[in-house]
Amino acid sequence: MIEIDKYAYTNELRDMNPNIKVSIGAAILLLSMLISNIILSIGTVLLMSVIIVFIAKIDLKSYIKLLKIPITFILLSIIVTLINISKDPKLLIYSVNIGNLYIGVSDQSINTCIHIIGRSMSCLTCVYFIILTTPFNQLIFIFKKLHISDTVIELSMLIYRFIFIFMEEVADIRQSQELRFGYINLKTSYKSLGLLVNLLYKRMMIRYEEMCISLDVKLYDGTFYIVGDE
Amino acid sequence: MKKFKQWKLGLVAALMLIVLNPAISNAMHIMEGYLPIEWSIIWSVIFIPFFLVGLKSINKIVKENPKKKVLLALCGAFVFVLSALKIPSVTGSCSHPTGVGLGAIMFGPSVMVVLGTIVLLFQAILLAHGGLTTLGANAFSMAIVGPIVSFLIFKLLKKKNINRRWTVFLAASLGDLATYTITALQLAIAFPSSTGGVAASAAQFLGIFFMTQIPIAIAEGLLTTIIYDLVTKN
Amino acid sequence: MMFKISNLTYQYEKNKLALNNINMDFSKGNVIGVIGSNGSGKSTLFMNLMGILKPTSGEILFDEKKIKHDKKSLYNLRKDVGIVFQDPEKQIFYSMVYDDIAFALRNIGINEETIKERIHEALEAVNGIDFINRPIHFLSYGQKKRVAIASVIAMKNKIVLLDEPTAGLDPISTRLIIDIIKKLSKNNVKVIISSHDMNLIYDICDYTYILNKGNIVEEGLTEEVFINEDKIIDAGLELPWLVKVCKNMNFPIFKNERDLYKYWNEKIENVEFIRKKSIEKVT
Amino acid sequence: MMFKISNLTYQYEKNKLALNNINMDFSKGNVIGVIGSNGSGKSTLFMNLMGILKPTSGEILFDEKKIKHDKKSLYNLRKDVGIVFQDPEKQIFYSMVYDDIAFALRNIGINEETIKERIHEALEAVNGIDFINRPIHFLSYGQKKRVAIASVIAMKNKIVLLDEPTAGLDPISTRLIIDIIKKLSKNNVKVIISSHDMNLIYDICDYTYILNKGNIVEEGLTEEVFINEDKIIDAGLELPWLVKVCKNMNFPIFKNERDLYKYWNEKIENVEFIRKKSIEKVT
Repeated sequence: MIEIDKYAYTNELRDMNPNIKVSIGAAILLLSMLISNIILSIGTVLLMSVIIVFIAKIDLKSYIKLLKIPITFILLSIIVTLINISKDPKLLIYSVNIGNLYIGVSDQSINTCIHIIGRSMSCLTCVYFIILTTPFNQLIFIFKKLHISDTVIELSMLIYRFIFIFMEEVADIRQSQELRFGYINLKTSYKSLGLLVNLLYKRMMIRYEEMCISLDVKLYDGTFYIVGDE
Repeated sequence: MKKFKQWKLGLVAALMLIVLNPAISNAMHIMEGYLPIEWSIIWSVIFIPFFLVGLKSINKIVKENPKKKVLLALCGAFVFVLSALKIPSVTGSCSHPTGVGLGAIMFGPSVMVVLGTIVLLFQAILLAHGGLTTLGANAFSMAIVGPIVSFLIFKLLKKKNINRRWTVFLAASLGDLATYTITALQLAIAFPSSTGGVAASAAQFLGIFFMTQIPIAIAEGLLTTIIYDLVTKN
Repeated sequence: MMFKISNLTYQYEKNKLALNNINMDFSKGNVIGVIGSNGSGKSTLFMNLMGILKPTSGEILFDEKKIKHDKKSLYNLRKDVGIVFQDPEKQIFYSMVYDDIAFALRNIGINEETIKERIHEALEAVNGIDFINRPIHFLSYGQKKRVAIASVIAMKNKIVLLDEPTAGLDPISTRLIIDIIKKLSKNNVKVIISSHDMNLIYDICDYTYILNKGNIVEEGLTEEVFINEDKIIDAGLELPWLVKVCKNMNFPIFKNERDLYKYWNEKIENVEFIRKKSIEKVT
Repeated sequence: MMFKISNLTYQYEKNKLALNNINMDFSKGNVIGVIGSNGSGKSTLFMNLMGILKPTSGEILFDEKKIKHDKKSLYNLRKDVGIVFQDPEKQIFYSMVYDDIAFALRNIGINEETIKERIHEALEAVNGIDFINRPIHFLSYGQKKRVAIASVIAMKNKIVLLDEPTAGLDPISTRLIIDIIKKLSKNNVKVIISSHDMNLIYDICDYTYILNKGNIVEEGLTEEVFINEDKIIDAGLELPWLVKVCKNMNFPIFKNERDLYKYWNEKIENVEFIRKKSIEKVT
């Protein structure tokens, strides 16, 4: 359902000690943040990709597909930084003018963009390495070691479980709306989405009541224990 | 020749808007690694006190009734799923609602700080939306400023007895715009224009953002109004 | 107006065929059964028929034309083919029965007067005219299921797909659903049922397909499909009790409970007759 | 260690009795069935047994003491009595099977080592040891149901209530659940099943109560309870197919399919024998 989650449980590194995986990923992530060097960035991207594809054995095609969205995203959002508007064409290496304004790119803006791309890509692949090889259920123990508040950890653990229940519900409800022509134009789409969220909300409240009964029956004592094998 | 250049530029600009539109529609998140380390840290530092205040209020709720943990988590998952929905926008493209306005109105801004941050974390690790390194910056715009603006507008207009639909609409869409504005400013400060500094880059970022985000904010406002109507009806 | 499926294959991910080179022809019966255990591919098949999923290879013909997946073609397909999913809670969006049945009709712009008529007809067809002004949350699970079916009936589809129509229902509600299906069929609506309830399928389908891990392992007239017990067991299913009884008692296989009893009463008379005769002779 | 219910009445709102002056004694069998259509009061009964609802009048004795609703009494009650609700999604809180089964055990402060053992035992009992490290959202509905049952087994309750344990399951999963129930009973756990699946109840319960609109209209050993067909039909239920066949063919009522076939084979030999005899005589 959620692709990254599926790979996290099925990749070849899933049983490796999560502390090691996350430490490696985090260390290199930090390094790419600290040192802005294009060669280092390219090296990181290659290293991480090789680990992800050849050691964790995540299908190359799927990996590229996962990268595609953020890459187009970076390229598009970088345009704003790349393009400068100035009254003085000398500041720009290439420009066109409209009225008394010049629009173009400068040395510095190109330089900044290259750095952004390098850093983003190396950070992205480091994080991909962590999230594609480490299931959330292992990450939670790391949060615990980082001494994140218990409430936050418990909530995250529960939210993670409920996300999958809700995703399925939304997909089912949306599908039956679609089959009953709920999305044939803008007006019906808004109406349908409103109904969908409303239904989801109502079901959520009923679910809460029923879960409270389950909690009672399971002798809930106020804590959702998170116990890892130390 | 000059004329040709101008014409070409116009074409490029138009094309850019068309291409950019759907991508920027999701641009309330700052990408993984996009911000330099100093800005990642600064925004995290700004974000933490707000988070602690939110955490305190959540801890109070949970202490009174520990079962509320389940309710809070259900709300968190609800907001996550809401933000993964695609809404068609007036311009023909699709966008994802932030769910920030609705969440703030329904659950209050202090709860939303914590839930919103956890949701951003899940977006980063399950969907690769946003990022871990930019979590502080994103949380500041989406889990703090957005909800607070929405909530304040909602309270204010409610007190002034403004028509409820308008109240909800304005709270949601202005909350959205506040989020985008903060994101634009965060980017502008981190990447000042080489020719005109922060002011110029801010103008550029805000320009593009408002062009693309106003229809989306309207869309979110409309949707939130419809949902709020339905939810409060019974 | 019907489906014909040739060499349909559907694959969710690499190396995992959800449907494997399937051929079906829904002109072979009026009420068609598709049986299989969970994960056998029943739902994937229905999704392909509704144009929600796009075949990986092979094709589905509707009305002798290949299903296309553009907006307009799907619109036309779905005006003729309706589906009722297993869980009614996820397909009833409004809090009032009337509004919910009207949903699809209003979306395609039918006028309110016609809608009113259609809703009355549909609710009568599911024996639920007294729900019309009731809020949904006062209805039982079985009643909600009937509302979900009513909203498909109101569309006047030519084909109706029912996914596990009786799962989780108590005996009364099950009987009501069976009545509805029979009524639909009488009104020349083709009904296609996916289920793992063997007794239901045996009772109301005239032609049945058996799915096992994405393959059709058996098809035929319903009374003939259950002859090969091994295939049924292998597919994770079981024989309908009627077939089981007939088989184990060495009777001919009856399609209908009443036929069994009739046969038995005749036979018993015979035996009694023979016994009497034999006693007569002995004495 | 058992429940005894005397004159239990429960009322959700005025003029609407969900349970009307009910008497039950769960010492009368090891696997006890409570059958009734939707809305007959089965769930309300279970909620009263678990102390979630408080009787409007009458009392429930557990272990010869009246159930009290203070925190400590309920804690003790629920340590001995477990319940599995129909929908597994509503009783699973953790996304890992291991942690979810451990949940209740950790709540009562059992040490991790014992927990590990118990979880292994429980998962083996439900034939699900291979789920142990799988996230819940990768499991099928039937598998989730088994996880829910495992978490009750791990508690080593003396009494287990199962609400519609097989609703919506395919034949394989149903058989697995039946095996689990039989195993539980063999281990001296008292199992109380609420269901509208007559065949299930007939197969595994030794004592059965029939609920109709909050009243117990019949009770007795399972093979005797189904003799009065009118009462069954009146309660919105139906006869188990085995009873139906035996009745309509004028056989003695068998509890078990195999007994029917055995009886039949003997009878047929007899008849054949008679027929042969008669033919001999005639010629």
